[in-house]
Amino acid sequence: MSNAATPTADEMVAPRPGDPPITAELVADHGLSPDEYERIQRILGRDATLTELGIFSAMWSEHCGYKNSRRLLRLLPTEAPWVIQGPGENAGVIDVGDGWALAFKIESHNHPSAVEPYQGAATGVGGILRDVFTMGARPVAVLDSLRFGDLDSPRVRYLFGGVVSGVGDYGNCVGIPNIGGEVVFDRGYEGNPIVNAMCLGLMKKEELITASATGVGNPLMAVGSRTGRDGIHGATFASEELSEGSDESSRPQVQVGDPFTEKLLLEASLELIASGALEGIQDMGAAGITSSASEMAGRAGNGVELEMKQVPTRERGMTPYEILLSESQERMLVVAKKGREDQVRDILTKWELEAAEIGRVTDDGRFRILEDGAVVADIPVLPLTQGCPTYERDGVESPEIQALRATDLSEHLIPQGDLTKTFLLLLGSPNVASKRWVYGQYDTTIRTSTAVRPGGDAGVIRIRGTTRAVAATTDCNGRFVYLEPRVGAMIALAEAARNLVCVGALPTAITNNLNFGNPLKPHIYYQLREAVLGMAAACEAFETPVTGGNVSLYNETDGRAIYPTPVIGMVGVIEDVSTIIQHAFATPGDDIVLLGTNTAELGGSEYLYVTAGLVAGAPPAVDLESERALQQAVLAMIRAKLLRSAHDCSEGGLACALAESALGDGDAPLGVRVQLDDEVRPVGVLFGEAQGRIVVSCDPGRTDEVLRIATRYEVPARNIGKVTRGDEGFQVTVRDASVSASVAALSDAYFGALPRIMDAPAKDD
Amino acid sequence: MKAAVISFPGSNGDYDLYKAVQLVGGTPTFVWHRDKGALKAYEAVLLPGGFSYGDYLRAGAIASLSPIMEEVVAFAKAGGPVVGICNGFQTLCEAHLLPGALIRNEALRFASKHVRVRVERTDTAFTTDYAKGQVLSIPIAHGEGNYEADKGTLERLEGEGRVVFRYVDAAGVATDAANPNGSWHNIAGIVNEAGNVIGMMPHPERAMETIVGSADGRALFTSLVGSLTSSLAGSA
Amino acid sequence: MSRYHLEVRVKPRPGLLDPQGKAIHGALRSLGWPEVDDVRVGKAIYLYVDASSEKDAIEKATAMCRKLLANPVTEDFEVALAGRLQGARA
Amino acid sequence: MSRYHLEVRVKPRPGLLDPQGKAIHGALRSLGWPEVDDVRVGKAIYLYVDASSEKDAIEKATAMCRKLLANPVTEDFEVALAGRLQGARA
Ligand SMILES: Nc1ncnc2c1ncn2[C@@H]1O[C@H](COP(=O)(O)OP(=O)(O)O)[C@@H](O)[C@H]1O
Ligand SMILES: [Mg+2]
Repeated sequence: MSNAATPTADEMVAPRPGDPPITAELVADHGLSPDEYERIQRILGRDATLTELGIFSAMWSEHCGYKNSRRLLRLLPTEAPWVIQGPGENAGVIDVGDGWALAFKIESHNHPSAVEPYQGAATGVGGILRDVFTMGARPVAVLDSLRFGDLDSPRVRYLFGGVVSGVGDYGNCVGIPNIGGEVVFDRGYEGNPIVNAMCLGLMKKEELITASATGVGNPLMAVGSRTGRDGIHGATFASEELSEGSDESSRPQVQVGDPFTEKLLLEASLELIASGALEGIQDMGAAGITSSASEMAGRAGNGVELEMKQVPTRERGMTPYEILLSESQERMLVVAKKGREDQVRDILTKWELEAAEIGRVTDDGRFRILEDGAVVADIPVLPLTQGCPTYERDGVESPEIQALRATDLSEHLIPQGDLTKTFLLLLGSPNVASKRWVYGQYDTTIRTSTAVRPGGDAGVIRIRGTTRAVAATTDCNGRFVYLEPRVGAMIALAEAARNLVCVGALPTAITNNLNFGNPLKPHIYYQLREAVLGMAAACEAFETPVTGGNVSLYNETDGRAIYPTPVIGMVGVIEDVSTIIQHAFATPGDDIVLLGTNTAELGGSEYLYVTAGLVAGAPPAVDLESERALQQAVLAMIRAKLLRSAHDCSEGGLACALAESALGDGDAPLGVRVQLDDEVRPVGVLFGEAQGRIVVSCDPGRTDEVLRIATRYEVPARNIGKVTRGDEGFQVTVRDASVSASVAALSDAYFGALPRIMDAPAKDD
Repeated sequence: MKAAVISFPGSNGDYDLYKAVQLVGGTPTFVWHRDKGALKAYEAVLLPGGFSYGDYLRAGAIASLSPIMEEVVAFAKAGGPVVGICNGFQTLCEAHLLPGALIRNEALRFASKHVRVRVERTDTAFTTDYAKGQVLSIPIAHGEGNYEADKGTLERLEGEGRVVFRYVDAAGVATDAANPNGSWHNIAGIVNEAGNVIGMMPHPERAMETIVGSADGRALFTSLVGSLTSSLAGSA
Repeated sequence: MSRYHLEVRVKPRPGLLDPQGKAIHGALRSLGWPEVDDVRVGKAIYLYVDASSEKDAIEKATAMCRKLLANPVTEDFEVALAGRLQGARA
Repeated sequence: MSRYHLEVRVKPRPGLLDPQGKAIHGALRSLGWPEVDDVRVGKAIYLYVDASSEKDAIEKATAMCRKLLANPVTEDFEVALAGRLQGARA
């Protein structure tokens, strides 16, 4: 390169024969700016070789290096007495009591899923499972948070169907129950689906192990599948915008998942960790051997030396560049204790897996790569793993979105035609309708610990041998975040927390996945910063620190970004499993109590999208303090065993929440008779998405006590009606307006919607 | 009851089966598929659900050729009780201990939910603690549970009353709508001619406690314990 | 010994339900190919085997089919040396 | 119009992992066939199509592959008139 700093003579590292010269184009192709390359030259004191350029480009990609997000992420609260492991490891870990710890993390596979939905989603699940079991925890549950365009496009149906079977087949085969997630359809995700997978793992506190390469001289072993040419440059690829034709050029980047090998790796890893023969273990995820080896060295303050010829490959003639950057799935890097290599090998052999010694821990703090003894890369570890330049950019809100937020929606409060028809339309809209078509493809009962299966507010896994359980949910309404990022992010947390308290869990901590567009654009950077600020404020208010997460930027097609979507994965703790309740009404004759206040807010609502095709207005107001009070009130009621059901109001508003509680899992639906006298337009009461509302039901003899607890926490509460028998129908009246339908009609709208769309014979429309 | 729970690479229901045996007071032991001479010490052999060898090629096919299966066959031939659940059922069919085959679900999708099954017989070692015609709620979780066999085999199975469990609706009727996978005659579980080998797709081991949604599977395990005790008493 | 490239085809037995074939058939018809009469879906398994002769290779593969690759209850099989098919390719 | 019997083979693209092939390979080796070098698994799809000529039939099947039968990201395909393979049969 012409502007190269004068290379200091370093005869040790020579370009491999056939390597292209490092040109400005090559540097740009690797996603590095000229400034960043100069920084690399300064670090090396010379020009990089191609191998080294590949290594830097992977480690300094957004995915590994968090260039554009690291400074913002520092704003998030990460500490609490119950946090055992905060951000920075493969997964966060919290104390859940009785000697148990919960490891959990969320991760995105958006770009791979856009190219090949089945494999993209499957390998996404595989990666997040490895992040959890490499902490020493046994994975006990998976959740999946998905976003697609509108289902009227055949391409979208193909992506949705493929992603769901990919998520299902992988988790089912490994044998981890799915306990929840979300699916959202909105034209804002056309072309850029979002596929985020979350995993929860349990361990005894003392079983925790971290990913660091300690103990100079200890051997590094590659374990599991062989390294192939698939997914090379996946890390950089995941950080670039998709453009027309990227279907073609990204073909070799597809990775195929092998859940069978994953299951063996899972068992072998837990056995290895328990054996005490390991110093550290890490998944070879994004940027493969490069990131796992250099990060483990970096955490320990050591160096590593790896011999490429020792790495088991699937194909002949792979170059160090290819081996180092391959993202072949189901591989792990372990640091064994010297002298205990045979024990490691025996365990792996029992599980019918391959292991190869590929290098060792050194004391010189360098990341050194050999090929047949010749040094092909030699880089100081810390600048590589921690020296990635980070940027703070100018964020400016887009004037269009400002205008959109200011839209006057009052005309939409006037009903368009028959209210009941509108209600059934809303209940059957893919965003509100039952996702049974999705989770019916997921094993939810394996491991016999699922106390609450998907379909309600949050999933619950009991902890055997204790009275405890952990609950989890994923939430984010991207429309709200789009319209006002800071408020939208706070709502995402508020909703997650409400979902947890509805099953009786105390919100404890979060992981998050920041799915955004191109941060180099000021209005996107604005969204990112605002969303992080909103998240930070809500985490503080709810005492739910962030223990980890994932950033997926550049989710754009032809310059159009997705809605900013900071998915919140929140976990909570239940101390006594006998207090768990669910969202379904239980007994005819029970009172229905509404906690919270109805408003006329329609901004960003599903009602607006379904009836007018609009995403506009201001998102509903959220008050963190009253949300917190609501959470505490509901938890107090549940712990006192006063409630028979609890369900929060989200997409589709109060009317849809009541219908969901009436229908339950569809097996024995009940009816509802509710009378409301709010001085708010009926459309707002029924379909508005005001925050801070939960619908509970209880034995009429307990209603006073329920209302008293609400008063104690200063939560507005009132008895709004009764649960009835199924054959008495569903009727909700707001002053003189009402929706009323048979339970069969409700059930058909709610459960029939997705099957009607997805099981219809393929049509070429 | 000393029960061997066989683990193949890729089994994932072995743990649940182990816990189920413990819950009814039995003594389970995991037996790895490569262990030799391992089954002599046991009174019952249980083949778990899961994806042995990833279910690559055909569900249960590679597992049916594992070293342990010769011993399972011998154990069954000698009259010992053998239970195959889900992948275990598929493996027993591949090993020809049970007739027929389990092919792709008719809808081509993995099916996970609680289904209802009717108990057709209570005179097997696995069903004495049920009532005839009793309708159970038990989870299924499989992609290949569609029971198929040639016409002659199917007629024989029905003729000899070897269908033990059948998918039914809430009223106990075997309707098409209640059939989750397209199985012939809504078959959910069958026994061999001698009555000592049972295969079933639903998971009784996942229906042992109400906290996980149902305890209707328990009686299958108590039946087995009971019949082993009485046969021991009989031979004493 | 030479290396032979063999091809095994495993096909659902006639008369047996083939849910995948049925679904593909339905999909093809609704995508605008009513002229498709029937569809059956089987497996194509490619084996690379060291053997002393073509005959030896085919005999070995046949034994593998009997033992593992095909299920006689539901499937028929054929074994052959792999060759490029006549016709169009991707 | 005549009825043509076509055969489509869909095979994982070279370089991609084929977990099925890998597992079957392992099984065959441990069943006593160490001479098996590699195994790849694809699909064999049999189509019965009304068409005006052989060429027409093959063109139609090729279009079906592009549209539905093969996934271009992960699979290659071949189309041909179905013929009995040379070699052994079940
Ligand atoms: N992708 C998915 N995977 C698993 N379960 C899902 C998925 N999508 C939705 N569900 C289930 O359906 C329930 C209802 O979904 P949603 O309407 O998003 O709930 P909420 O509004 O309470 O967050 C979820 O709580 C979850 O249990
Ligand atoms: Mg909810």
